[in-house]
Amino acid sequence: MLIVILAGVLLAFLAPLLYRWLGRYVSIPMALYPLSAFVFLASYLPQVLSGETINVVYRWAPALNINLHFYIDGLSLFFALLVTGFGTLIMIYAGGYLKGDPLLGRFYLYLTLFMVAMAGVVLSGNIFCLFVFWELTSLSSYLLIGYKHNKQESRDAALQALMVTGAGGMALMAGLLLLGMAGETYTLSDLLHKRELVTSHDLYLPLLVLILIGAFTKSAQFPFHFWLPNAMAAPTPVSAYLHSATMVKAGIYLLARLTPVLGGTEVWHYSLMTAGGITTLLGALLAIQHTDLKAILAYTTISALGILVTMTGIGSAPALQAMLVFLLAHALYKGTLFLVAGNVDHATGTREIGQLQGLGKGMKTTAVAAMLAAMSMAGVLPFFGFIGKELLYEAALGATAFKAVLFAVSFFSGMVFAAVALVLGYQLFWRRKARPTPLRHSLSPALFWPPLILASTGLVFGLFPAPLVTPVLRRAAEAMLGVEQLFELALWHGFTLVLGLSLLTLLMGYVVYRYSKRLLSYSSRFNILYKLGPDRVYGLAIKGLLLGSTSLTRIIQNGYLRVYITVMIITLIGLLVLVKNQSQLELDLSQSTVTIMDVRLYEVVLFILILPALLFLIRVRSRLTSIAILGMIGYSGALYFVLFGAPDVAATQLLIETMTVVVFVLVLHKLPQFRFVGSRFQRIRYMIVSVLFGAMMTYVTLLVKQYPLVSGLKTFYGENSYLLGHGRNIVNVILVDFRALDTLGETTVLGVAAIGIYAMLKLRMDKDH
Amino acid sequence: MQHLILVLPLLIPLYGAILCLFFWRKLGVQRVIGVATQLSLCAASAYLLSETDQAGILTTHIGNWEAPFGITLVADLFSSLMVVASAVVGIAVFVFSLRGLSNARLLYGYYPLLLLLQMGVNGVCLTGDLFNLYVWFEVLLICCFVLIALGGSKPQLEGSIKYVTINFLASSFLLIGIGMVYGILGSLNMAELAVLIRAAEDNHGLITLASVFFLIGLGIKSAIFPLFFWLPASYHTPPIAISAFIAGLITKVGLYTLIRLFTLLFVLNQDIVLPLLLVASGLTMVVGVLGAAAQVDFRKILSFHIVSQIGYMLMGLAIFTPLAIAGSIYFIIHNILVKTCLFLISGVVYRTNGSFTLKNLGGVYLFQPLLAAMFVIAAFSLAGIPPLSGFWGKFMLAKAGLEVGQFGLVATSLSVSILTIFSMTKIWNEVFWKKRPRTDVTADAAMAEINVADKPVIRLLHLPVLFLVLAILFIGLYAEPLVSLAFRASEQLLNSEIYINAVLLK
Amino acid sequence: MDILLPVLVGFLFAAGLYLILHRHFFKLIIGMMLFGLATNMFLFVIGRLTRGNTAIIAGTDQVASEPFADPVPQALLLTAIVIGFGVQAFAIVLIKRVYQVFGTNDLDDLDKTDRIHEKYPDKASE
Amino acid sequence: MNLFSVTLIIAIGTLSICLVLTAIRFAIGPTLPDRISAFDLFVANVIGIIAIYTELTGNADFIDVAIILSLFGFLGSISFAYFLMKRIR
Amino acid sequence: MKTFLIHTVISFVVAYQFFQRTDWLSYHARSAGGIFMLAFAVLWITTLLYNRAYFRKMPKAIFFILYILKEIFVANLRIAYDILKPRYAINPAVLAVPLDAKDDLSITLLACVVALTPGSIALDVRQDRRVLYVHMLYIDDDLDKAKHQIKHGFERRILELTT
Amino acid sequence: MKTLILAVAIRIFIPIFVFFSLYILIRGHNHPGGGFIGGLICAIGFIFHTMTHGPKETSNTFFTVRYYRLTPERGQGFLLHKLIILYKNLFRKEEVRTGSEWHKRQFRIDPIFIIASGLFLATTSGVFSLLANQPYMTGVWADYYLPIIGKPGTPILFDLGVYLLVLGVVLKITFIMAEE
Amino acid sequence: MLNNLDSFLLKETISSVFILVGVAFMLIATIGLLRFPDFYIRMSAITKGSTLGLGLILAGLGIYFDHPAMLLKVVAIISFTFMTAPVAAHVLSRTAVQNKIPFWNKTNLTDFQSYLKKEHRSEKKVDEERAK
Ligand code: NA
Ligand code: NA
Repeated sequence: MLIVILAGVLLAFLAPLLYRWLGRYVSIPMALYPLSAFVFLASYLPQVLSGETINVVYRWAPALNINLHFYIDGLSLFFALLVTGFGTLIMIYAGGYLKGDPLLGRFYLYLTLFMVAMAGVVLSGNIFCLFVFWELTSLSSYLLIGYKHNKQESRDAALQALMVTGAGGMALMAGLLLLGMAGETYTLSDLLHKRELVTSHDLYLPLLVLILIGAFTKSAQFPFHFWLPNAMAAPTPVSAYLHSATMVKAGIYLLARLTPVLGGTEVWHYSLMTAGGITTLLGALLAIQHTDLKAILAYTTISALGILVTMTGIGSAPALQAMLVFLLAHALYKGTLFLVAGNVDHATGTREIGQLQGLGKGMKTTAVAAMLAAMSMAGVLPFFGFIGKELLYEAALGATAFKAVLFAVSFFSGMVFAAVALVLGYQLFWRRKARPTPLRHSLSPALFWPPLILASTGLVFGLFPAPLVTPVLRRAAEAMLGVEQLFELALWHGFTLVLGLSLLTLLMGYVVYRYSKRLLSYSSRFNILYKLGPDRVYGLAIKGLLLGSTSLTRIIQNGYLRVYITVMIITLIGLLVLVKNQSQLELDLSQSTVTIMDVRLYEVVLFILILPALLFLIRVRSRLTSIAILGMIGYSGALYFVLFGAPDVAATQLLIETMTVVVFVLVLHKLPQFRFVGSRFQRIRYMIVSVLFGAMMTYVTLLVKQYPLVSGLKTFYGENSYLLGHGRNIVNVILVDFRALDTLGETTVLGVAAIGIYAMLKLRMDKDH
Repeated sequence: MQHLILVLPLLIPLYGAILCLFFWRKLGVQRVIGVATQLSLCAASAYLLSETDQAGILTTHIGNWEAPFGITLVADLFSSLMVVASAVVGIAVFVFSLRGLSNARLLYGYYPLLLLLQMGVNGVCLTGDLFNLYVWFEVLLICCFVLIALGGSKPQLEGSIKYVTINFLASSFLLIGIGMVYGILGSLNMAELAVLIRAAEDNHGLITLASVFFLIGLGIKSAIFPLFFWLPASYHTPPIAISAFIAGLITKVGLYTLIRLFTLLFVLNQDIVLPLLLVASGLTMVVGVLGAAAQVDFRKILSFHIVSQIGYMLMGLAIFTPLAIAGSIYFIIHNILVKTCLFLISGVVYRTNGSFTLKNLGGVYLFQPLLAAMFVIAAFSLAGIPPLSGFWGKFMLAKAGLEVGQFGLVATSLSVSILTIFSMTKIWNEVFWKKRPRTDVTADAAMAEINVADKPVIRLLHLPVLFLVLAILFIGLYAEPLVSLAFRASEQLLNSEIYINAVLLK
Repeated sequence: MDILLPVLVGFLFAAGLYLILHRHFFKLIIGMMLFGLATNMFLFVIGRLTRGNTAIIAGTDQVASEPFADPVPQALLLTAIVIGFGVQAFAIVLIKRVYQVFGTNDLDDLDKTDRIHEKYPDKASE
Repeated sequence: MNLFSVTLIIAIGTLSICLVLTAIRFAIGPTLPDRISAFDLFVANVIGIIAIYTELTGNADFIDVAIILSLFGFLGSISFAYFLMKRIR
Repeated sequence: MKTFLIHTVISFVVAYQFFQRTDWLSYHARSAGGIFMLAFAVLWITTLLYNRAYFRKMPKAIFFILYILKEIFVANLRIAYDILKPRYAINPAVLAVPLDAKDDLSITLLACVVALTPGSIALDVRQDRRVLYVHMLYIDDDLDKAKHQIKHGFERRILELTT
Repeated sequence: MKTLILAVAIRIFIPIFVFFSLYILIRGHNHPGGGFIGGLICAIGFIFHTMTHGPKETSNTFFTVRYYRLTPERGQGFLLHKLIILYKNLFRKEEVRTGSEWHKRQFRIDPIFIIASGLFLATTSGVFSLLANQPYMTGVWADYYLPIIGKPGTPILFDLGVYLLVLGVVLKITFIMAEE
Repeated sequence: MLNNLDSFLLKETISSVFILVGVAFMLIATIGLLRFPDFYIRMSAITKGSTLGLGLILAGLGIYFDHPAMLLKVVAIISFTFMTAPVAAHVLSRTAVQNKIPFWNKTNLTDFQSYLKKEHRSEKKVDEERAK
């Protein structure tokens, strides 16, 4: 199993090279891969159909319980076959569609990567393995939508899709993490038995919400649906494959997959039914307002996805069966129709239905495929779509709650589908018009065979549902429901209420089609609604993000060093005060008043020498004077070092102070006199901060000195400096022996400083000054 | 043997630097020395890691002075990992700078500075002594100062003024903290301090007070909100090889130290410190990523992202569970590689397109497909798209956060990763996908330009990027080794007894 | 003395910080030096002080006899002083160069690298 | 505390007052050379203080600081002079 | 000069070795100084055999130093008196002292000595090295007399030493 | 700042400073002093010289090795050639100065080399113990005392390294800054 | 024993006398620094006072310790100060002259006029050359 996945990845990355070597024949190996994967997966059919599930586990990151776990049961196999089978056709089609495109190699790279990812999603037996592939589908979808990378709208659409599905992905990740915590495992097959544990867990609600967000974004459910129509900026094969047949159904798959774990609760039912219902209606409504072929298809896809979610939400056996059947039917006809749209676009250069007419003569095969698919879409006997629609209606009518609403929603969408089917299957190709739209070129077989095959599959499945589809679907439904399913699919159920309703749907669909122009003119009144729609919200959010982040950054990163430092110091002071208060550190001043008497005159004099010097240093304008004052302060400090028993330190301090003077004197002679910059207000502000900081430091020092210090180091060094270190000057022995590594570092610092000064003064890369 | 392997990560770069100084004016010789040094450093650090992995914590008492009295070098898994990361990044940057930097800069000590910087990093990671830590910090810092200013162009100078001033203050705070610790407990050896602190009865408060200075000092060095301002002001200013090395490695060293000290030493009063860290990590992520979203310069976006990513690493420390710390460790290693890689990519883009400004760039997707591929991998790895390396760190951190009920922080971190994707795709859009704005030069002509000018050079510049991308792919696609290493490292960190015993009972 | 030097340290810190916050280059560097001095004094004071006793083993003794000054803060201080010198010397030169190149002495004029739309030409580095 | 150490303490006190006086000259200037000469005297005073302190504590090691200062004080004043000369050029 | 340095070093080594043999620390400075002087004196006498000039100059140098010390002390007292007086009675002037000394060392020595004695300071040497400008505090309107004092008091002795 | 008096004074001071710095260096182990202070003191003399005469002059006077080179003869071994040059330069300088086939050469000791040597010495002083499987920087001591210095050992060598490095650093800084 | 004690007392006494005298000189020099009217007068008067004062203090120190090492150090400091002080004073005053630090109005500058003029002229020349 892993080999299949890895081979796919490898082939994906080889695609650009293959394209360079093979030219237009690159589609052959690229199509062979999904085909062989399909065959490989199909070889599991007997086992799966006999009710087995297959677990293949490869250790990946066992430390995190994330493994490459492939789990094959009816549901996953159903989806996997869909993905690979459809993939084969798309690969062929893409070779024709993008013939001569210099980036075809990369296109295949992304598409194959996507296919592998998608197969991974549906085959994963570990929820994080699933998540990994899930995110990969988002990524490859991003690259595919932005395939026409020179166009602004392509890039924007790609980004939008990535943002929405990526955000959903993050939600999903959080949700899956919570699910893992609630169910105490990441392994799907284990989770499937932990429904009680999970649904009764405190985290159930948040995890459900998060997972639903993940699924809804991927499957373009309201209010996250807006990315999908925009994603039509991708080349048509992509739209057909990702955005109608497979990727958008990953969300549905996830919901279906987790139905046994999460489903069955009221929240589950209602949230899915609500979101699905709204999406269905919205998609249908929007579909009839558009005139772009792909837009129409996209919105009907959204509507269909809504139906699927609704059915999953109902959760009853018939509903889930209907969901599966409709999913397959939808994939078949919608994929075909997208390809047809692609062909039309390819041949005529436009996708506006207003400009397209009488194409049937020029592109007969395409027209046939379109007609077949449209009939399936409309739910005409004997197509597979018919079975799907019947089951949908049955499920809606069989629902325990909101029966009427559910049915109305399905009915409405069915009506719109029928109308759209009329447009696509009839209007474009066969409606007589004086001047058919001119074709720029004829289509290659790679372009018309795949839709034809797909569409005829819809017909074949409709005619023979029992042997071809039922066994797999049964197992798939079983995976969701947990009990063995024994339903049979049949084309003909007799004259039932549902059949009547189907016919009514067709009729109403025709009405809608007939008056579509008038409906379109009404629709402009709804334009105000779009301004409030999620697409608009997204746009505003991005704009707001940019604006907000820009102004925030301007405020925070304002370029003024003094502000930066002030913030840091205030943070420090704040933390110190916080810690002081929290841990009740109090300064015991009674001790200090005793020690205040223990001060020598010269120490005090030195002290009162430094204070005015500091003041003077702040006030003085001459540079040399400030250097000298600094020197004097430094010397006084050194004197303190002498007075408290540190001759080495004092000597070093004196030398360093003098060397600093030398450096100053050597370097700074060209600088100008300085003036006071900054307002009085600024200065007062900084003075307050500084004084606070100084006071804090004094306080801290006194606080520390309040406690006795027992230093083991002092004793050890005192005892061993001469005996082991062979030196009487303990400080020096520490420097060159006990802690020589410090000194090594210190000398390195000096050396680097010298190099730095050298480079600083000598090397001037800016030639403009 | 452990005496040798513990000092090798310090001595190899030091000797390399000394030799380079002896051949001050001979670039060719310096290059040879540099390559030899980098290779042997790689080997030595890899050996160190494997030894630490097998034999547990290694120690050597420099000067043969028993543990609390001299300076002890200690290598546990975390520090060895850091050393390895620094060596890997070092070799990549080194190869890049063979041709990615003008000779003028190379002639003014670039190679020795780079080596000494590595030595400083290794010193910080390996030392078991608080003051010695400060010294190594200063070594690496002064190298950074010089490297950032090397060349003295206007932006460099402006950046370094801020960098130098603020980091000087940070070092001072660090030093103050160290002084306080000595003033309270009378020792500098970290293991002994750990013992003393755990035994301290009456001055918990004081030690926490001291830890505030460490928090601020190291917080500045690792660019935590609200102490990060120096980073976006300076990191993008030097030549890209330098940016890449510093940006990739140095802030993480600050974070390494933060993690080390706050797991080993300042474990008291965590009810005060950890909430602070939590808030800081969240804000760091958000502010950093928003800053990145606002930028219009390749390098500046990357610079702000450093800040944002620091938030993630801090998050692990703030959550303070084994998983969280392991997540931080993994994240640190991942980020070192990815960040360096991205900076180097920006360098290659600059080299071939002559700009860092997004507005002026475009079309790289068409004529540098390999670079584009490498960027996608690195960028989405940064954004944490699975199965690339960033995901694992994010996953561990998010999981750890959820386990302790830090839902807000996890939500923040996940939202931030969306924004990370946003700004990474911004680069991708503008630099790679968008049409080249200079309409007078077509992509082909640009390619031709490159071909004539310096194709081998460009190839050489691709090499380190490719190397890093492979490393990123390795730790992403085959995450188990690093993840389990991170786990073991975090166990070592959280069970301080192991460390203490390794140092004191020898 | 237990109160005198801590107060002095506080004053040094305050003055150093104030000068650093001042916008003038020269004040900045002076401030950094004062701040460094303050840090060093802090380090010195925080180890306990003894009057008149060095950390040198006197005469013919083999071991140091109490009272002797704690050598550890002294050794640390020495290292810190030298390191500080290295850093500060570099900072001085840096500031000189900045002045030469920019022709200003107001730090507020150096706010360009932080800007989103930086004013510097895009070609200054490689 | 015998008479001798009292004498020394008086001496050291006097010298520290001298420090303050030189600092006053330093503050009033008025010219830079004035300040430098004050600095010079300041250094001499510091050396004196160290010398007397050495005697006061009886610890000979302190005098080394004075030796070093006597060398470096010179460097200080020469540097200032160097600065002034550079300035007029 | 060379000889002097060599002798100093030798004497130092002798003194050092002497105390190294016994115990360097328990002896008084007087004895150390004594040994040093003794060694120096012995060496000085031996120069009679090979370097008469040195032999001759040595006492002069010592007297010169003593002379300077005396001058310094006396002048210091005078200035001290002046400083403590409520109104100081100084009458400063800048002298251009013509130089007989030609070589750098002599001029430097002269300038230093002038500077060492309170109340006077050497401001500069003219470019042609013929004139030393000296600032003096106590001049009684007669510049030449002061110049003569310098020339006779210091310059003569220095020239005796250096030539 | 070229004044006659200062120039002469400095000529006298430089050897004093150098000797004094060595004194400070070697007694540093037992008394205040040591490599760092010693190195700085050694450097002051040269700083003065630089201030009065300029860095070029200082470098020429104190940090330039002048030697004579001989064009190699055919068939002469490399090593032999170098040895001859070394020998003649060390012991037969007069002979060389008059010889026509000898060319005057000079080699400037860049302070960077002093820095590098200092760093090298300091680093290497600790390596010996490493070879004996002891920790880095373990002191290796002789078992006799030398006058003034005391017991010689590798830490003293370390201090010498520090001394050289500090000297080099200060010289480098001073030279460059004074050139400005 | 008694002899020993005596010599100790003697040393202390001599030493303190030296030191007091030295300190007195220093104090006077400092007062002079504050009182005297111009830079050159202060320079002429003061630097030396401090040198002598310092010398005396150090001599007192040497006597008190009465130890060869200390003697060496004291001699070293005294010779350093006596060598460096005049040089420093000279350099400083020369700099002051060249920086046109004014003389006290009562100073007799007849001998110095030519020098000052020359300095002035040479500077003017330099300025002119620069202007060209
Ligand atoms: Na610093
Ligand atoms: Na510092």
